[in-house]
Amino acid sequence: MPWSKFDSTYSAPLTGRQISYCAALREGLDQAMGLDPRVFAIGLDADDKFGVFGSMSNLTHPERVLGTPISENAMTGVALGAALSGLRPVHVHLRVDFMLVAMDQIVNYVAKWEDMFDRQVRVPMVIRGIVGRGWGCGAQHSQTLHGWFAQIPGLKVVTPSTPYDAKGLLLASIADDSPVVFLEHRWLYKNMGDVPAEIYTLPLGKAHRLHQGDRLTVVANSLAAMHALTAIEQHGLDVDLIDPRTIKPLDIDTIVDSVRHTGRLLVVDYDFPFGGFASEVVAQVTERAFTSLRLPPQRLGFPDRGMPSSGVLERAYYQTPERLAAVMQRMIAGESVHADHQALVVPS
Amino acid sequence: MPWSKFDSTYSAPLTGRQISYCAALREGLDQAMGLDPRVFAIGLDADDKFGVFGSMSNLTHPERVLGTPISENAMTGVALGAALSGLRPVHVHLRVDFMLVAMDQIVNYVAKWEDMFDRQVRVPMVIRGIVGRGWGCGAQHSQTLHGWFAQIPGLKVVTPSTPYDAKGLLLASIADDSPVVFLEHRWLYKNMGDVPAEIYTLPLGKAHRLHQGDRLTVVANSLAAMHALTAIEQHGLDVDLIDPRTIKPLDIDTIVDSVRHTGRLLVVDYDFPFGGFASEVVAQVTERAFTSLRLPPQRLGFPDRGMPSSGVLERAYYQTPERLAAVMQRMIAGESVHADHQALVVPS
Amino acid sequence: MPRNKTIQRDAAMWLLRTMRTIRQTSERIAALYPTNVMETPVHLCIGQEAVAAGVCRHLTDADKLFLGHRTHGPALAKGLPLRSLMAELYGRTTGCSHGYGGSMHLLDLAHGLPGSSAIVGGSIALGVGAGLAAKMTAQNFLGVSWFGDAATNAGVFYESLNFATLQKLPVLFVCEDNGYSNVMPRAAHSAHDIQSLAAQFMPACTVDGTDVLAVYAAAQDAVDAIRTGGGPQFLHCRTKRWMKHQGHERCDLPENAVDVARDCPIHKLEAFLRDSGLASAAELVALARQIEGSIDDAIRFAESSPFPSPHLVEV
Amino acid sequence: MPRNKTIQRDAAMWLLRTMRTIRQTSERIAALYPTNVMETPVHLCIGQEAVAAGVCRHLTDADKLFLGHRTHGPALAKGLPLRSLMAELYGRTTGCSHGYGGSMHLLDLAHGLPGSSAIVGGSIALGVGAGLAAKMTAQNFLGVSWFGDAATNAGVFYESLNFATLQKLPVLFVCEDNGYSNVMPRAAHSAHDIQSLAAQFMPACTVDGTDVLAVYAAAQDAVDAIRTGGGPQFLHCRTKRWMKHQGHERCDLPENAVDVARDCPIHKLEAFLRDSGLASAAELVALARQIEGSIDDAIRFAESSPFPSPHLVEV
Ligand SMILES: Cc1ncc(C[n+]2csc(CCOP(=O)(O)OP(=O)(O)O)c2C)c(N)n1
Ligand SMILES: Cc1ncc(C[n+]2csc(CCOP(=O)(O)OP(=O)(O)O)c2C)c(N)n1
Ligand SMILES: [Mg+2]
Ligand SMILES: [Mg+2]
Repeated sequence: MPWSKFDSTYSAPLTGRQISYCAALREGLDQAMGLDPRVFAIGLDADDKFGVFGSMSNLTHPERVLGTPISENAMTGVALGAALSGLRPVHVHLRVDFMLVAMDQIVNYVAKWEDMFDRQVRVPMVIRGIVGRGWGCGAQHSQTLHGWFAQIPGLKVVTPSTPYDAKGLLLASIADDSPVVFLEHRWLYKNMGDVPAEIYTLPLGKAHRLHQGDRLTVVANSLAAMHALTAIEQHGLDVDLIDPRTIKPLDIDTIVDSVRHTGRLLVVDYDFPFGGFASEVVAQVTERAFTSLRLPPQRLGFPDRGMPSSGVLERAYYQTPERLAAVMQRMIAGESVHADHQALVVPS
Repeated sequence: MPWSKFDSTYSAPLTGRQISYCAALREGLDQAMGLDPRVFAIGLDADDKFGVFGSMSNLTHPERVLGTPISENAMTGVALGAALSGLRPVHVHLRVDFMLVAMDQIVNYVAKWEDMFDRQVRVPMVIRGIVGRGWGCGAQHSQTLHGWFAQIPGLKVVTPSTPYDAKGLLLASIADDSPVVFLEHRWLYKNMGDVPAEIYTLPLGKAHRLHQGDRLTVVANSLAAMHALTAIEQHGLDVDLIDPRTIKPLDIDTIVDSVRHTGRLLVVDYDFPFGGFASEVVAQVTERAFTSLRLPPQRLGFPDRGMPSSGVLERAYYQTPERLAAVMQRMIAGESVHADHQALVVPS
Repeated sequence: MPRNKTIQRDAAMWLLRTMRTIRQTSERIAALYPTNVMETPVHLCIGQEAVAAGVCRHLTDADKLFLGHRTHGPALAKGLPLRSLMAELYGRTTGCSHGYGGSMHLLDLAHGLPGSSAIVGGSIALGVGAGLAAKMTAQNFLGVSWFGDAATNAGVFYESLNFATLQKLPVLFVCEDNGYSNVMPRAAHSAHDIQSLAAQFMPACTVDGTDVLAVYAAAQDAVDAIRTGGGPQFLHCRTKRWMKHQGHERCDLPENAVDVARDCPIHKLEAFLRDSGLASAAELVALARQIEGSIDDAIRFAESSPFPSPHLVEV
Repeated sequence: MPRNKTIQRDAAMWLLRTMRTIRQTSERIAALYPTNVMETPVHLCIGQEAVAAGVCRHLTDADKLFLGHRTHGPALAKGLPLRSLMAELYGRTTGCSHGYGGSMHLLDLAHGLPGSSAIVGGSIALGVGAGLAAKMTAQNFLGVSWFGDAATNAGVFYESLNFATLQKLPVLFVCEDNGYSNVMPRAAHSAHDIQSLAAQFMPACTVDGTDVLAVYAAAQDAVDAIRTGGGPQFLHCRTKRWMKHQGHERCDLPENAVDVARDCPIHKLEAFLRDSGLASAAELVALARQIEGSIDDAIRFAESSPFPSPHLVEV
């Protein structure tokens, strides 16, 4: 197997080579396809000149890139059938929202297949979905849903925040023998970062500390992680910022260790709030580190309604680094803020 | 509007009239159709001689009961289009799992429609789904998913546990002007209970205390509520048992008040554990009643994998009143049990 | 098309006014779009106006039209006021969706527009649901499902045709076939012939969607058949998209190049009106100018309208 | 059907043995089912054996067959050992899915059964995916999608046909049309004619699915055409379900009453074998008895196999 030589405990050394998150995704996919002839990409507009916002432009093996009709449900089944026949599909969706058309396949089929046959057969497939936000995208083109996918047993959920993670986690997801839902945020695509040219994989289920601090643990993934980092750096906050990188499996140990140290937890989760990823983190931390908690843990995310379209409404709907900083500061000051999701929609 | 005279704060007096959960559902639907000519029922096998396990047998208005092909996605859109054209559809699914075929409609359409148009238009529709369990139903015929649906803004989620609630909540759901996902557990269908013959509605978002106690708050819905009640009664446990009845809107105030009194919380949630309803309850309670908690709150539910088929595996997979009682007893004894979901699969 | 010749002047002028309104509004949007005053993705209908006008002429306010993402043309033809559209694109509270919808989510209950959707395919089923409501309540309105060629790839399309036929519902299916899904040509996305496939379920006809009189005539037949209880009908209109899939730029696919004499529905109708003596050249110029005035008015209205103030509706 | 007459004896005997195995196994399951030894819903294939046998005779172990909920017949015909099936129904660890699947979820990788699904329709796409894998890796196996008449109502059915044709994939679609979705007759669930609709996408033929030699011949043509690179083919087999949709009871729908001479594929093949002198009556009796022995053996095997011990696979 071509993948076994990539030890996920190995950290590829940083070389100062700066490329974008988008280029890192492209490079990861391209290298996976070069390494393993079983890897192919499929998806609506996957093969057109826009190359999925550039993340699939000019791949070395265009013969293994298939465009599809607007048939997301069947196409997911096609990918699954191909995975069960020896290939390793990467199915890409321009918007996470389009994956909803394919939920029968994703939840009833892809997620269940290994369990139903006691893992005699494996399902090595990756479902990429791109998260949209802003410019009036509206309620049907801006969903995140990482917590929602994670609720379904049988799906791993990966949400890279940096170019380095984007490449290493994409390669690891393709290398994985089980289904992975891989969610990329469109607003991260232009971000630059240090990305080794070589092939490397990052472990699925291992968090990454983006900032070290003592007074507050902040857990945040994807775009929220970058916003939290901006907030911390701009305001010089004494925060331990942990990016779980994979929502599932979740590296709860790293989070719990941090909370044991800081005594305070804030989860920033750019997703619908009810029973989401943030709720799970709070529940698990409370179960495991109850006596270490000095303040009630808090969650910040979207309001509990669909995304509005008008720019003024969007700007009220979404969190920003400034809003995150304000909540962090109050928590560090020991205030038992009740970070009411709803209240944040009315700008004060 | 025919519904306005049914005040949801009114409790229909109990008359000792015993009917089954299934008969209560049937009666509620039948009375709704009699009361309001806009109400109609639609669904695969809705009109056949089995009458959806009896819950739709011999309705007074068969001309408003439509069978459909295996086209759950379009049929949900048909129901939505009808709701937008002045009707009040009740769309029924023999298994919750079949609703997955319709997730594009349920999540992108039904749940979003009111929000996208700033509520200028309302979507009065009910989606009934029946939860299966046992007899080798397996991974594709046994899903619950109440926490999953509740994560989507725009959907109310209702899960009655008693015949009285089944009728009152179904009538309230049909009376509601917004979409309601109404989940019935097949194992409750035969349960008998006191159900008034008159029409009555119960408020959506109001919990019900099934047992009064001082040492532990247990939150449980649907079948789990009945199992918890059995556990409490059989073992004479000093437990405050709260059935939220509606997962969303969630009557968190009643739960928090109870926890303030008992200092201990167990959520029994017959659903996938990651980011589910139980996690949300734990997160909200921890945020609001942190200082009242004397033990870390705990969750009990399904293991994080698809349902197996063989009877011996099923019996290990699912919680039982006996297992619930054991955990309650330990929590009452002040033990900080870590109710590990996974561990429960291996019968001890 | 003998029926072309018999069209009444007021009907013909309605068609022209409607098409010109769509065209000129779209051109104005395209001109303004780069200035970022409209924070919303726009899918313009330039070139496709004949479908909207020719079909909607036969619809009443009671008929319920469900649209996808390419909304402006059919919405205007169905009666959506220009001011409501423009204010929605400007994200204002006076917009038809109060600024919550944007270009892809237009609502106008007074004119039989119960909403539109940005997820391709699904709204086809909603029109069927409207037809079901008409049948169940014995009312005389139609459900109308409006979609593009690529929406015929989505499973919900077939499910909808099947159910409409099984229940013999008063539903008009309108496929606005511009031959593309974004930059993907029809041959790459559809192995089937759209008309012939639809005909497996119901009467289906293909019409030149750049010829408004042809669309008008075919739609008349279809709508009449439905209103007289004949069950669903399918209208497949072959047309051309002059713009890129989204945004303000012209389409740059060489295979899709525009030949105005052949492709422009407005050019063709104006020629017919002049040639048949139904309208003078001066009249046509005046009409165009008048429409330009309404667009100016709509933009002023939008610009001077307040933005919505963020609030959360309690659930 | 002139080709019927030319069938080789060993092929004909294989067909008979396969059909008898399915029939006798199903009858045994029906007899045992009320004793609750099998805790799993069963969808029996009695009456439909000719489709399984006639098609699978032309498939190799490399061909990948994807099934829905009515699995036993085609799975046995494809090579699933009787012991593995029976042990799975008994929920034992020696079952083909180790007791995790039950009747609706059968797996046998060695014989080209990569799984089956209880959600109607979806598995049709999986067969297309197998065809795609064959094409992309230039291997010579087929993907086979196997489904009932009512699965043609699910959108995924059309999406799958469209994609298989667009990509010219080596896929055989087998519609086992027993005329019912549970108790709902075909006319109530399908406005379309299945064969004619499928023919919009690919060569499609309808065959008498109670005549195994007819199925055998038609499947031969279809499989040959696919193996020689002709792209997907559709086989529509009209057959009859003798049992209730689920469980051990006979179907009680009067419109679906069985006439053995007309409907029984085994009866008809045995008559042909005897009449044509390919097999003697005594031979046929011996075969039935031999199969009964294998079923006894499979049941003993299942009964004496251990139950799985509950454990959680770490994710
Ligand atoms: C389910 C789904 N998949 C993909 C998309 C992205 N998308 C938006 S419009 C479009 C093309 C639609 O083509 P067609 O239906 O022919 O309409 P046209 O744009 O040509 O009017 C696509 C692929 C979507 N909105 N929904
Ligand atoms: C998506 C979905 N909807 C409904 C069902 C329930 N169901 C199981 S089998 C069946 C009938 C299927 O009929 P057909 O496809 O003709 O196959 P047959 O049972 O006749 O072999 C139905 C409705 C299901 N399993 N999946
Ligand atoms: Mg198009
Ligand atoms: Mg059938």
